[in-house]
Amino acid sequence: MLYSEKVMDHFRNPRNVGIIENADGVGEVGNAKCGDIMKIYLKIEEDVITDVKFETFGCGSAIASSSMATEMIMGKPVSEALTLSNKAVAEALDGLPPVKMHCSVLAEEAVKVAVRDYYDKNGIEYDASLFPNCESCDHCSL
Amino acid sequence: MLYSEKVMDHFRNPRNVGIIENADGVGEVGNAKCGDIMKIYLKIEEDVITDVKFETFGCGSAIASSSMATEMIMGKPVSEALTLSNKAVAEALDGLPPVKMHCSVLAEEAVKVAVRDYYDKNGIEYDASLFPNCESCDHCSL
Amino acid sequence: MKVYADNAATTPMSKTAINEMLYHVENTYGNPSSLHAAGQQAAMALLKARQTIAEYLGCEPKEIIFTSGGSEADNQAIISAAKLGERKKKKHIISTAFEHHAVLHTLKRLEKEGFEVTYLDVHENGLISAEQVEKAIRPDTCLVTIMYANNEIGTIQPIGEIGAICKEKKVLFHTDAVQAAGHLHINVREQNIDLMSISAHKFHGPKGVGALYARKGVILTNLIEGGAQERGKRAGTENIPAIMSMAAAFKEACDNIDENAEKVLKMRNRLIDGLSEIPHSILNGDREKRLAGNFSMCFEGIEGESMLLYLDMEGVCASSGSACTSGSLDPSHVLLAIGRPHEIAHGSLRLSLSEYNTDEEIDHILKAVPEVVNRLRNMSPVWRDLKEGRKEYVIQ
Amino acid sequence: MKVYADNAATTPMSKTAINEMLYHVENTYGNPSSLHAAGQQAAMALLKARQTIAEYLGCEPKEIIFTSGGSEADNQAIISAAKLGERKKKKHIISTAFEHHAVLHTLKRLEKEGFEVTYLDVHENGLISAEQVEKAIRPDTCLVTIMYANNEIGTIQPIGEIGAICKEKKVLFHTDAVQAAGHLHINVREQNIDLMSISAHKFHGPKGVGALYARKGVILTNLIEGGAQERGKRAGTENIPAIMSMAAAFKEACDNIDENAEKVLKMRNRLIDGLSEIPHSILNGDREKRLAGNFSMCFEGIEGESMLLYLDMEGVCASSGSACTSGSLDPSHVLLAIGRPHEIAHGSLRLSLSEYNTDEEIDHILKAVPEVVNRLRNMSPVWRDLKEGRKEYVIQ
Ligand SMILES: Cc1ncc(COP(=O)(O)O)c(C=O)c1O
Ligand SMILES: Cc1ncc(COP(=O)(O)O)c(C=O)c1O
Repeated sequence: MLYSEKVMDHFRNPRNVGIIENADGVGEVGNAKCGDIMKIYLKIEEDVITDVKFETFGCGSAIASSSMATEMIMGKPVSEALTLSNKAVAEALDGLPPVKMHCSVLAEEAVKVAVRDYYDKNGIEYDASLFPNCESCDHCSL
Repeated sequence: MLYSEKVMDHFRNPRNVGIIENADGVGEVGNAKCGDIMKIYLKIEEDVITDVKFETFGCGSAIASSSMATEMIMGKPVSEALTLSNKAVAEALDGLPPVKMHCSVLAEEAVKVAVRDYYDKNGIEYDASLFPNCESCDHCSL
Repeated sequence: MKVYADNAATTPMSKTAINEMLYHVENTYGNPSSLHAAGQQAAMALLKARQTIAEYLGCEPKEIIFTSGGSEADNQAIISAAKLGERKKKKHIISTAFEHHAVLHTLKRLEKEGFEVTYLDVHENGLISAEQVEKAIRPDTCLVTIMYANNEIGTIQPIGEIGAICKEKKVLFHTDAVQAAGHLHINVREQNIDLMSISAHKFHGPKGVGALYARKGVILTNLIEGGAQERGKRAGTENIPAIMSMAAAFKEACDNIDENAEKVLKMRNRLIDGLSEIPHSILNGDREKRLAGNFSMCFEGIEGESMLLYLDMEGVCASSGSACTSGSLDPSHVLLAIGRPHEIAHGSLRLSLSEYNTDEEIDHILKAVPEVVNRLRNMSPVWRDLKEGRKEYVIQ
Repeated sequence: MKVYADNAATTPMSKTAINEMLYHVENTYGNPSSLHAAGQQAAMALLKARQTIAEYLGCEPKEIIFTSGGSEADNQAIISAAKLGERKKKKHIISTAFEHHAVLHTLKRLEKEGFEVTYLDVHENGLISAEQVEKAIRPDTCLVTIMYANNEIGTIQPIGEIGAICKEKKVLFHTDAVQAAGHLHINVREQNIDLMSISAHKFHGPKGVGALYARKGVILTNLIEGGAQERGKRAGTENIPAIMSMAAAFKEACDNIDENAEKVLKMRNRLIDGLSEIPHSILNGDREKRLAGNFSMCFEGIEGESMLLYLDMEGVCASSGSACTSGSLDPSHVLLAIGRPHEIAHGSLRLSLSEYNTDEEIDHILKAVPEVVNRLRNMSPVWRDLKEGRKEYVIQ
């Protein structure tokens, strides 16, 4: 099979699909031209992620990666969510095919951008170098 | 099939195999390096071929061509035997594969060389240009 | 319910083809180059297969070379024509942007070797015209290679008209007929085709076998050197069981072209009509000038691979335009060639039917696809933006 | 009685191989590039086949590329090594004069492109030595290609020794193992083989499928461009039923190498001993260093093709060294390479057995061959000259 059972499980039954109205942080990465867009919505209370939802336009592994990422940060302090790496997402999914690894990168970045949005909205200072820079994105061959 | 039924018949049951002791004319053409040697023995009485035998070292179509050629000249005047063409032999065999056409040429030549031998032995004059010239033989790629 | 609707990728073998293969596996195992009975039996079988294929293509048996499939035939046809051209210092080739990769990648290689290739623009309806070809022909053009029917969107090119022009202009004409053979009436003489590739597994024959038709006088360059098989133009012990099976499948397919097309067309039209009701969807390529069994649509706001995987969960085997597993993340070059923007090209679905499909299966697809499209749109941020007016629909 | 003794030309498929093929024809018809269940099932099968072949060759699965047979694998291996050499300005290749035409004709083509090829002399016993290879290696040598076992006379070359030398000298080593695979224990790592060709129909597998082993790091050049199959190195929809069948046949053959060899060897030895009693006959190639099933003899004073045809009438399917039907009238290049004079080389007979042969069949051959030899000698003018002392025997 192209995908692990774990990937297929998260693809078939994605966790936390949807949106959060008036989210405390929202992050959207990727672009439709590349075939992948991920959007993460965070509800944050006292620096803890109390709810998270996602929307994804993308392939099976993009959906599974978003789903897995939301599970991994749910209930976690924001600072911990910031340490979520794409490798951790891919490992939690029992691996991704090499050409699909960028999906886990998108998931990591979507979480980070959502957290940055939360920081920005709340005037919290942060080290900008910790966050993805869209100009450095190389997911597309466009 | 590689060969026609006629070829296979003459190959399976070659006519006139053998030698004629004290033949009136003997012709041998080809060489073992090329993989084909034909030898024709003629018994000639009053310019008529009263008996003919052949020996052949060669492939299926070489054996069949010799066999057919002996049948075609048996009982014929020598002058008629001289008109035997390789095409006639091949046609009588219902055709030969293109790469095997040289076998019918050998049969024609063996008959001619045997007739020449008869002429030579009996001091009969003939037009040398009617007979094969071994130096012009191009059956071998040697 | 299981529905196989990916017949453009490959077809299951017909009973006739399986039986023929099995018969020859058990009875005709000799090597046709061998002189003994087992070998000559194989040689006779080979001859018969060649005659069958030739008869249904309208050519001479010796104009048929058996290959390992469509890709090999495409490669050999194009390389051969290029070598012939090179000798006359003609190094210009005409093709289209939406050929199969077996053609495109061979052309790319020739470009590296100094050939110049004109890729004709494909009209939005998935067609190119004979006039386009005519205009593009130059004094140094050695080959026109244009596919008979496109594998992704199913549109059929005006092969006869192109053939006539090539003949007039004395340019070799190759057509990749892998999707057309067994599905359309082909006559290489009447259509003035010089070189043509076909592949058995697209018409219920076995995989790993195909044929290259090369008009008498068109000297082929070997891709595979060795024994003197196939007039010395393609080495390798002949795969008699597969070749016989291909011939049987081809005969069966050609004998039933009209009947099969009628049946398949009805099903396909039901599908196109039904799925066109999904809002913001569009058919790719001309509605009429297409293979009976093959069509592709784009659905705005969703991505193809996830669509396929959800459809697979519903038992529907379909394909998208994109070569997801091939290591490329780019959308289908075919859909880009007919002018679909990237984001739309990503959301494509190809359904390709055969006469083995049933009306019940069509019902099932008609139920499954809208559900899957909805499900994906409901989790798509792109769709939300469209729906809530933050973005303009590309497909109206 | 019918006796098939031409297993070096091709073998009948084993029951295991037929069943495996049939199973996958019916059940695994998907295209491995397709994402749906039918495709992924095919992809998994492909992976399994690759693992099986790799396991029995002692390499990694990804070092195996499936091809359409031995000829294609030979061509691709040699072309690839040549292209790699060319980039480093190394354009010298070492081979032997008695390779299969798939190798020889590819080398001829490279010679036209400016490569220089040293054809090592083959000793009368049908062997070349590792020392010969070592001496021939030059600083600009890019490839040594030497067959594992010869197809006409069955002699086995010292592949491990040659591999060790090539490794030491850092020269790529390809071996055409088409006759060896499934019949001899091969371990590409231990034997330091960089490239190796195998073909399924020589070990009771199907025709039209083979494999090229290419050690990791040896970059292959495509013969067939197109889709991204086989790591992008060999385009064309994968022939899953044939590939699975090849893997099953290979496993079966390799699991039974010793047992089969023992059985076949006994029969072959009876044949060699029996036929050696025919006066003025000679075995071609070393008596010991040979494949269990394969041997060839020359009989003075007669020609091979007629021998085969008469044997065929007795129900014996055998072959000669010469490529009679290939359009060439020259005797076998292999027999010439081991020093047989032309007239002797014409009179060759190859008998190649498999474990399917029986003792009764051997009895039959032992009866038929002397009869046929006698019959032909009795109508041979050459034999008469020898017998009557007008010519000297070449074979004592
Ligand atoms: C030594 C050798 N190499 C290569 C080949 C070619 O294999 P294939 O016929 O599978 O292309 C053969 C047999 O035909 C062979 O015996
Ligand atoms: C249009 C077209 N050309 C060529 C090919 C290649 O054929 P094969 O897979 O038999 O090599 C295909 C299918 O894969 C095709 O659809």
